[in-house]
Amino acid sequence: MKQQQFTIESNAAIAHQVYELRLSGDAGALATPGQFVNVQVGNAYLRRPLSVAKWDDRGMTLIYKVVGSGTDWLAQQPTGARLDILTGLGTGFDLKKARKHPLLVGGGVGLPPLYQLGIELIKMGCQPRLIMGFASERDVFYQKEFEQLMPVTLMTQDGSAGGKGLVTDASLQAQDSFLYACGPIPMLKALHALPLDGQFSLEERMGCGFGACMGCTIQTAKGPRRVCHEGPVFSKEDLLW
Amino acid sequence: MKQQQFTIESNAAIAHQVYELRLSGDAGALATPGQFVNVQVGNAYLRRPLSVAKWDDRGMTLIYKVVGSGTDWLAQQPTGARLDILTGLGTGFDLKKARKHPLLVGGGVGLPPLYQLGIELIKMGCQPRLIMGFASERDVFYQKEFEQLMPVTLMTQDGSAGGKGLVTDASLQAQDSFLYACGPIPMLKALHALPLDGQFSLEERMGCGFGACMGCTIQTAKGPRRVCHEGPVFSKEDLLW
Amino acid sequence: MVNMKVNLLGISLDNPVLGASGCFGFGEEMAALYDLNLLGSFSFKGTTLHPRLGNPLPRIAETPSGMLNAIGLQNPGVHEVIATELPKMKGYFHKPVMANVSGFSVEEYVAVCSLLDQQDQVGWLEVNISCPNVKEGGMSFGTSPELAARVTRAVKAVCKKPIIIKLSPNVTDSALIARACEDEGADGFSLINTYVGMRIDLKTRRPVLANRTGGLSGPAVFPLALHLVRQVYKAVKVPIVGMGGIASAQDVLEMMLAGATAVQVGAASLVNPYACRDIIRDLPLVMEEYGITNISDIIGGMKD
Amino acid sequence: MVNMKVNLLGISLDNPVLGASGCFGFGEEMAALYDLNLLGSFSFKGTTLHPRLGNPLPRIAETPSGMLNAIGLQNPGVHEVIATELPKMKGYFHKPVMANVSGFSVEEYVAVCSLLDQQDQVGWLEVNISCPNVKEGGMSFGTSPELAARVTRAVKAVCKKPIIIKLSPNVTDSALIARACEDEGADGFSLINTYVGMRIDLKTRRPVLANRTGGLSGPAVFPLALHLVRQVYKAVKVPIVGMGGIASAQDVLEMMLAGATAVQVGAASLVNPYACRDIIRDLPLVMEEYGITNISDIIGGMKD
Ligand SMILES: Cc1cc2nc3c(=O)[nH]c(=O)nc-3n(C[C@H](O)[C@H](O)[C@H](O)COP(=O)(O)OP(=O)(O)OC[C@H]3O[C@@H](n4cnc5c(N)ncnc54)[C@H](O)[C@@H]3O)c2cc1C
Ligand SMILES: Cc1cc2nc3c(=O)[nH]c(=O)nc-3n(C[C@H](O)[C@H](O)[C@H](O)COP(=O)(O)OP(=O)(O)OC[C@H]3O[C@@H](n4cnc5c(N)ncnc54)[C@H](O)[C@@H]3O)c2cc1C
Ligand SMILES: Cc1cc2nc3c(=O)[nH]c(=O)nc-3n(C[C@H](O)[C@H](O)[C@H](O)COP(=O)(O)O)c2cc1C
Ligand SMILES: Cc1cc2nc3c(=O)[nH]c(=O)nc-3n(C[C@H](O)[C@H](O)[C@H](O)COP(=O)(O)O)c2cc1C
Ligand code: FES
Ligand code: FES
Repeated sequence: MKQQQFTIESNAAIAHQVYELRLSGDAGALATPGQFVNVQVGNAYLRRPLSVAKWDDRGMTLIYKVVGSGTDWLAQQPTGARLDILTGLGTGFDLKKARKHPLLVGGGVGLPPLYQLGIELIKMGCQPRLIMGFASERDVFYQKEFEQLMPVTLMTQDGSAGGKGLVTDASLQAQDSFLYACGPIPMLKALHALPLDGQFSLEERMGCGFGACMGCTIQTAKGPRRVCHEGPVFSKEDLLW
Repeated sequence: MKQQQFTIESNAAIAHQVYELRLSGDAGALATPGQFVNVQVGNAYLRRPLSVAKWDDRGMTLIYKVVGSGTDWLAQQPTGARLDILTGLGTGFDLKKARKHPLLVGGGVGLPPLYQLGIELIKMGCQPRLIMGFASERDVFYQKEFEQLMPVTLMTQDGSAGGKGLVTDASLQAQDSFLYACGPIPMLKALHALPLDGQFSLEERMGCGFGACMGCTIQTAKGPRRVCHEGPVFSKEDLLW
Repeated sequence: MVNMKVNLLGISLDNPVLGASGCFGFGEEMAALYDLNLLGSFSFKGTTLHPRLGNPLPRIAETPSGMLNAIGLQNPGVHEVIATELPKMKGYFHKPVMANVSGFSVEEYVAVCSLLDQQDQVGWLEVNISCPNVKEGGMSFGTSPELAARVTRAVKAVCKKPIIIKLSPNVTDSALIARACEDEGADGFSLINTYVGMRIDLKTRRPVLANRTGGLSGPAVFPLALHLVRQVYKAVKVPIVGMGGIASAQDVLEMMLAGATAVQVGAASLVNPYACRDIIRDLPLVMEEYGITNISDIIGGMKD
Repeated sequence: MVNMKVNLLGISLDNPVLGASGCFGFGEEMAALYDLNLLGSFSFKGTTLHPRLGNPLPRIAETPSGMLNAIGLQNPGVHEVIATELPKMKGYFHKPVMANVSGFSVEEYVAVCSLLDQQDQVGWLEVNISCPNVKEGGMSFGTSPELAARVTRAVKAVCKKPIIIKLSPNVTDSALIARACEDEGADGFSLINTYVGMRIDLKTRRPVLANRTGGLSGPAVFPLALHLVRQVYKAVKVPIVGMGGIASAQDVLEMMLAGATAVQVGAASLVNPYACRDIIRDLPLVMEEYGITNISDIIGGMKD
């Protein structure tokens, strides 16, 4: 974990109320996909936790949806503005668990952490594929970006783009895959019920985001665990769902 | 009184910790010199009251000293930034009281309202003169600007510029003048003790700045009066000093 | 179209937004800015039997997301209010106004209330037993169930108009005090008044306020006000006027869900004189966003 | 050169800045960021006799200039703290630590305190009688002078180390409760714990917190904390650890002028994990700015 200043390179809408935020600065505190950062927003007391979609030597990319005052403020920040960010938070996906054909499933703004995950899995020689789910066509983002990495199945609830239905309505054909999932809780619970081993990335309201306040503790099979520190990624067998 | 957005045209240091802030926007709510505005600063709850040094059809000029967090924030605002300002506040100087040779006395950041006052007095055909007092040379501002309007006597407490001493140490030669004064309370009280009729502009901590909260009420010869509404300018005979 | 009307103790309000006492004077300054008849109503400056100059200056200090005030009940006295302020008010405000009353003895509360009770323009009497900024009286009435009950009983005995008791947050159990007043016939409650607080000037090492302490209000106290309104809502049957840090239409809805029938807006009106107007303008939109057709439907409607 | 040393109940602190209980865990996460031995000390997470998972989620809500927490005293229990956390702490913290103790009965306070009293690493016992986030026990001990006195007496009877009673701000008169505890031998006081508050989610019409209410802390409460520290300072003779919204070196000085011998920094450390380090770095400069050579000279030094 590190506190770091980042500079906004671009901050543009890529879907309805969804923004891609490219930041330059030292992302060196990030180690595994699925980790997150905690961003100071100008008009609020607490930081805002956001997953990292991508990082490299020059900076990182976040993707966020405007849902309240903090993300609204973020969407108004111009290129060149500086952000105070706690980076390198949490425990990401366990890449060693991936088999040859890992299955990535992401819903809405749960997708971002799967992007860097895909990059890393491919580097390791895996052949991942992705099911991405959205409410409607206007919400879809990063379809092309993901397609450049791996086969993508797109689902929308209203059928306005890709297949109609939930991600679980897509044909999974994945009995021997390892699942990596991130998205809304009902989606994760539905995936958890499938006969498929996997890891799940959770969201919770956070005080600190680095393990000091016990604001985000859930009960797991291994005992109390902090979503911000031992999580946000948890293994199937640990989740008491 | 009006709530108005102004755009920063320039915001530059003109003396030690003192900034001139030129704003473009509708200053039409201002009627008499000595009135003030109340400026929303980004990092604080209450607005900051500042006298208006100058206004015209295109905007207005404020001059402020950085003394705390609000003025510090103000000093960091770039050209082009917009400020939310309540303008046209308070009751300014009574120009009708001016005789042929009004005497203006200003100390430090008490000087700004005397600038527009000088302009108006000259328009009326008066021949004002000014005594301006500062702690030291580095604090001096607007000497040239005032000199272009009227004769100026400069005093500094340490003698590093102009005469050495307080404004009251300058030879006043002004028995038949009407006095307009703005500056620190000890200066105002010393001037109040002189055998000279005049008006005095006060400062007080304010809640609202437009007469609603009774945060700034002083006792006067006429009864309780709000510095923000019946003031900030008070006549000699009203002040119970 | 949404419906913003609420009924506060027999009087229908066009909307639930009132200016808070002490932040609207007697309305004159605000009326110079916009038509005050847009408001549900407002509560005028706390009025005592005799004129009061209030506390020495400074009376205002700033705090994170809030402010301290130590006005000390500056007001022209009830006789002057009746002789001058109320007649003037007729020129710019045509709805029932809320009369905010303070006192330093039970007798004073009785005297002021019975005079204001006879004024046609007054819709409700808001009896402030919670002013933290005056040495004797004021808040001490609001921190003891017995004293609070005694003021209520005495005032109820002489008044016909609805009596709204304004409660102090500076107590261990607001519900206890509210119940004591309800037992004596209080028709409603308003809360919260301000929390006692202090700031120190590091240069002088003195309190910023000449009165040493002042009352905290503004957004900082909003979560505390919300909790106390809920507590009192669950403890009594009479309506509540909720306040404390309200600054947006969203805040109004939160406060009403907690239990308020109407709300007052104080500090926000000092920072933005148009705060009430803006909130009333925004309310219909925000109601639609959250699927609220009649605002009165949500009073106390928080699911717990 | 300025001198930041203060003496807290017989133990010399390099500086008066402590991490607040519940915002530093047992120090491990912070120690990964910077050398914790920079601190005066810190107070570890509120410890009970048995392990506690705490309250359901969400446990955190945001407020203007502050936050609500309803952790509900999640902790591994005193036996695990002694068996695991304290030995681990030896690796990264070499000063006396403050042990924060909670309980649901007088017996539990006694049991936990007497166990922690025997630990060499523990410098002081901070007895939390003011947690607003647990149903039974907790805060109720801190809102009654009798119960507060009873806990103090019982704990004093079994402990050798200094007992610091942590007071609740959710009361009518903090000084009254402090005096009751002082009479039973309390060696010092710490205050404030959090104020009970609430937020409502307009979409679900439920409280944001699963526990419904939570404790408010952060800059929003700073002026209230300052006032209460002053009140208690004037009421008792023993030292005070001041807290509530401290976020800067200036805030530390204000709090010490009000009466605090040392301070704790809570919420600020959650938003900026380096808050304590930054404050300690800034203190000498700010002391110089205000002409303070020995920080201990200003304790309680506000002129009133
Ligand atoms: C580990 C983690 C990773 C996340 N990654 C992403 C991401 O990549 N893209 C994205 O769009 N969103 C992500 N979120 C959700 C994001 O944090 C919230 O949408 C955001 O905090 C909302 O802030 P706001 O001020 O706009 O909303 P408000 O509702 O105004 O916020 C009020 C408070 O609630 C908190 N809050 C509200 N919603 C959430 C939520 N879903 N999760 C946690 N806290 C919340 C806020 O942080 C704030 O403290 C992530 C959350 C977590 C915990
Ligand atoms: C009618 C009027 C006209 C003024 N005109 C000028 C001017 O032209 N140029 C100028 O430099 N200053 C002027 N001042 C003073 C100016 O308002 C303060 O310097 C400023 O508010 C300080 O804000 P801060 O956040 O930097 O200081 P902080 O000390 O951080 O402010 C804390 C609080 O105290 C208030 N405060 C602090 N000092 C003063 C003060 N002297 N008067 C009133 N409130 C104060 C602030 O407004 C704020 O609410 C004027 C004040 C008044 C009342
Ligand atoms: C400057 C000021 C003056 C006040 N005067 C009074 C008063 O005279 N009578 C009263 O009952 N409350 C008074 N109050 C309290 C407010 O009516 C209100 O209860 C409190 O400020 C909380 O609301 P807010 O956070 O919206 O300001 C005053 C508040 C302020 C800020
Ligand atoms: C997340 C969180 C957890 C807390 N847990 C405890 C605790 O276990 N024991 C305790 O005595 N106080 C606890 N507190 C209260 C703090 O120690 C402190 O009294 C309070 O937060 C005020 O200080 P602050 O405004 O600097 O946060 C907790 C506070 C927070 C924010
Ligand atoms: S958010 Fe503080 S421990 Fe997880
Ligand atoms: S500052 Fe509010 S009346 Fe003057």
